[in-house]
Amino acid sequence: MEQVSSKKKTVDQALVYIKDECRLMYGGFGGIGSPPTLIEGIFEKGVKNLHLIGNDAAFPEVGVGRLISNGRVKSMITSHIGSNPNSGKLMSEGKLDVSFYPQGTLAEKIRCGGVGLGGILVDIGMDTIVDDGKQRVEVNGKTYMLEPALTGDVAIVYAERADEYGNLIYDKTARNFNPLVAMAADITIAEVKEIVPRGALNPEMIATPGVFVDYLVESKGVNWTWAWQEN
Amino acid sequence: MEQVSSKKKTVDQALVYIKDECRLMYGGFGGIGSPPTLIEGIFEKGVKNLHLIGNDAAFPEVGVGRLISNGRVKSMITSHIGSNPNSGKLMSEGKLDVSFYPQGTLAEKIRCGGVGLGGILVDIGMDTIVDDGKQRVEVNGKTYMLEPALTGDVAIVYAERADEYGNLIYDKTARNFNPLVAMAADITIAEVKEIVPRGALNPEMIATPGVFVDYLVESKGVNWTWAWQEN
Amino acid sequence: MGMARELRQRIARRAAQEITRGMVVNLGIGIPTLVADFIPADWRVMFHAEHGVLGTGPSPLKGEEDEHLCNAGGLPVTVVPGASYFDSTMAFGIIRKGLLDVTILGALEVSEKGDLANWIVPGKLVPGMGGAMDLAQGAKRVIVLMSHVNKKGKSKIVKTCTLPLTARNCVDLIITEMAVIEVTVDGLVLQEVMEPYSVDEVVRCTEAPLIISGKLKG
Amino acid sequence: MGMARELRQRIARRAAQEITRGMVVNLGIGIPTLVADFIPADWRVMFHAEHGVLGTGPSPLKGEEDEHLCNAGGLPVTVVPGASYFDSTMAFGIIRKGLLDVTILGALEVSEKGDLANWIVPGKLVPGMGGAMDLAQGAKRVIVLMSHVNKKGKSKIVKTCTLPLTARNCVDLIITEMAVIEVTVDGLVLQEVMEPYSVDEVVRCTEAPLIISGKLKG
Repeated sequence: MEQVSSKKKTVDQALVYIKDECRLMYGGFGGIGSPPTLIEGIFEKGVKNLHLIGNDAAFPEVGVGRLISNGRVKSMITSHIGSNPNSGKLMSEGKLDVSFYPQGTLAEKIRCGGVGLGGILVDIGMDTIVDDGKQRVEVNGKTYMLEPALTGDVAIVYAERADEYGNLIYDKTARNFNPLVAMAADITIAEVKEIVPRGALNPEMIATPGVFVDYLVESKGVNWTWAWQEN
Repeated sequence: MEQVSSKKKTVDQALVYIKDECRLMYGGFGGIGSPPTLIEGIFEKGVKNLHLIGNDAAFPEVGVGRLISNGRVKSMITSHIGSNPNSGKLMSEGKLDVSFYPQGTLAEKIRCGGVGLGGILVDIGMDTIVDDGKQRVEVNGKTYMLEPALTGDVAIVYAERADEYGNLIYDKTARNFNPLVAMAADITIAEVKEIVPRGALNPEMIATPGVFVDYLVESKGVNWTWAWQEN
Repeated sequence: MGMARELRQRIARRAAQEITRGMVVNLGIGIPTLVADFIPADWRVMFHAEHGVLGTGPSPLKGEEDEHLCNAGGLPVTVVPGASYFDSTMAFGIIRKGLLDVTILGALEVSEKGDLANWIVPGKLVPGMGGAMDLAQGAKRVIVLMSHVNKKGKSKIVKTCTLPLTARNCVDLIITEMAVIEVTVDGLVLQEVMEPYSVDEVVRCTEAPLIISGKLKG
Repeated sequence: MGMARELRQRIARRAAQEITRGMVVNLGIGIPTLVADFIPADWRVMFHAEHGVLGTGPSPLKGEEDEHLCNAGGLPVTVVPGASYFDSTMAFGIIRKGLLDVTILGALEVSEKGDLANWIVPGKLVPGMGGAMDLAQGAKRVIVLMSHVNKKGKSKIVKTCTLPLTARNCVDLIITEMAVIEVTVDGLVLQEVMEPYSVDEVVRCTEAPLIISGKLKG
């Protein structure tokens, strides 16, 4: 792949890859570390019937919550939707199909897709609802559930800094699922606070090597209000 | 676990945990990133019948190579022994039992043990020698080999800097298998160039959280000659 | 939970007594979050959060919040010296490897065998399990903080859970506004009774049979 | 391989023509390592090494070596702007995910179907596969650099490999001191003949049948 020129794109250029029915992976935990400018762009573009893969449904107007609240999402593979009541409502109305996984299992399934493995064996949730219909595998006398790898069409991530090769550094707890989804989709778009030249990042600090990143978009910052800011 | 006091130990104190027949995991790639002071200590202490788990056999007098060359190793789970002719000799004489895995598979098997998973599904080496007798699992119409997790009794790692909680930062290509084995054993001993107080490391740079590390030992530096230094 | 602030604080204060110096602890949302307030900073307890931090500290001053540094409930926190950041696979690797000394969680039901139900009320509340299954199954010790009875006055400590489980045989200790109950192989042992309740009142409000600890009889 | 320096250089120089600007490339030990010398720095080719670096650069000056910064063969290197360090799982994640544009490897045998044998001679040489299986199976394009015949004068380009395989159907291009041969669905296509050899000589030294490319006939 030609990776010499800068991967920097405008939001519109990057959004070309996100279409109706897209299997869209996203970083973020309760909206922390979700890419606000790309999500705003997806919303404005009118993309619909999205299949989201990521940790949670955030809050009604925070992170991917806004896409869910506005009926743009057809299905979710996730661990938690409790902080966005619209998700539960749409789910009970049959308008949103939700598949739940224990959070650690979801993270590993996505990583698996990102590093080219077929799946993992895990015992979290054995003999509970999440065990229904799962393939079981025995290893050294212990039984595990088989969890296949997850991949997506496009991953959107938020990073604090990128160089022009696409190397990414995250900020504090905004890292969460970002490095995982960044590896697991066919196309990875990183929204970044600051894009610097090659060589300007400490190579020891890079969490996502640039080879995983296809396009870089400059962030306009968060356009929502956090729950803790509301009083 | 009581983790308030410093984890700093003398080499002798740390070596108490490494006994004959120990399943010993180690970091390092051709000796780069292997802990020289701990290996010297194991050698001097006379530990024998070790079961090594790590990437390679290094060179005859470099890294774990010295332990192998001196007949202290009973078995190895590894990916490569070609740079240490003593390993091949001992193996063909029936004095060293070697199990080979593709390097990426070995790394993932160790990580698996480190993060409490049962195994992975991988297709590297399908229909070759390494496929012999492996359990096969089908996922979404594709066949994989099942590779169980690997764990050890003790892991020895080399890090550039640690704080007193045991948080570790590695240096360049000396990172390699170190963060993986650091997670995968019952006891992890880190040999470190520099031990600093809590709070002195950038928390974004920490590759191994201190919770995985039991003991810290100060490094006396490499006591071998690298191949490239020999002319 | 709609419990009075005073009662919530009391439960949290009691739970804090289960923590010792240097432990690695994960606090769930709700009453468990309050536990941190009762643990001295010089104990160097390392608080773990699922989204990738080990070593969170007190809330920041108003105006000094960092939107990228929050606890698992989404509220701003700080970090202590020795903290580290990592991605979610590492956060859950720490949990599954068994390196959490204690996790403190809320619950909808706990059975006499220590089964935990805390994530779903089918047909009503389906928030998803988040990290609850990983925590309940992975932590060395699971402490549940909850109201003793539900809004309808029914015991939440039951013979058998009626709600879908989070994990089996995982709970070690239950702390409510009425009592401290230990889960043992012999069954539930009533270890402490909170003011102003009596042993009889606790037994009456508890569906599961309780073994009365010797120290309460004497 | 015991091949003259001049020949090794020639093979490496030819292999470098297969690399284009910005590619992600992993070079094996031996002749493949030499390929880097023939690729201009301003092409910004990113060299990948299995032990955790993407973006290695030229050898350092004598006396400026860093014992923690070596290539997979253990020889000191430098890094270029845009390089990153990571652990071995990430290094192999990049390989298995199919993000290596090209890997250039040595070989003991290559079959007409592109099967590769390059890690073991049972009973004689058992060094282990290292990263060879991951690279051969994972890279988008596999180029083999080797001597055309072995020490006994026997063709290393064979109908069927006699040695245990590294991976099946993985080789795309073979470059030797005699020829450049492409592996296609129709079989091996002789694309170029090196000075001073003739097409006939190459065919005679090759066990597997060769299709002669049109451009060599004309």
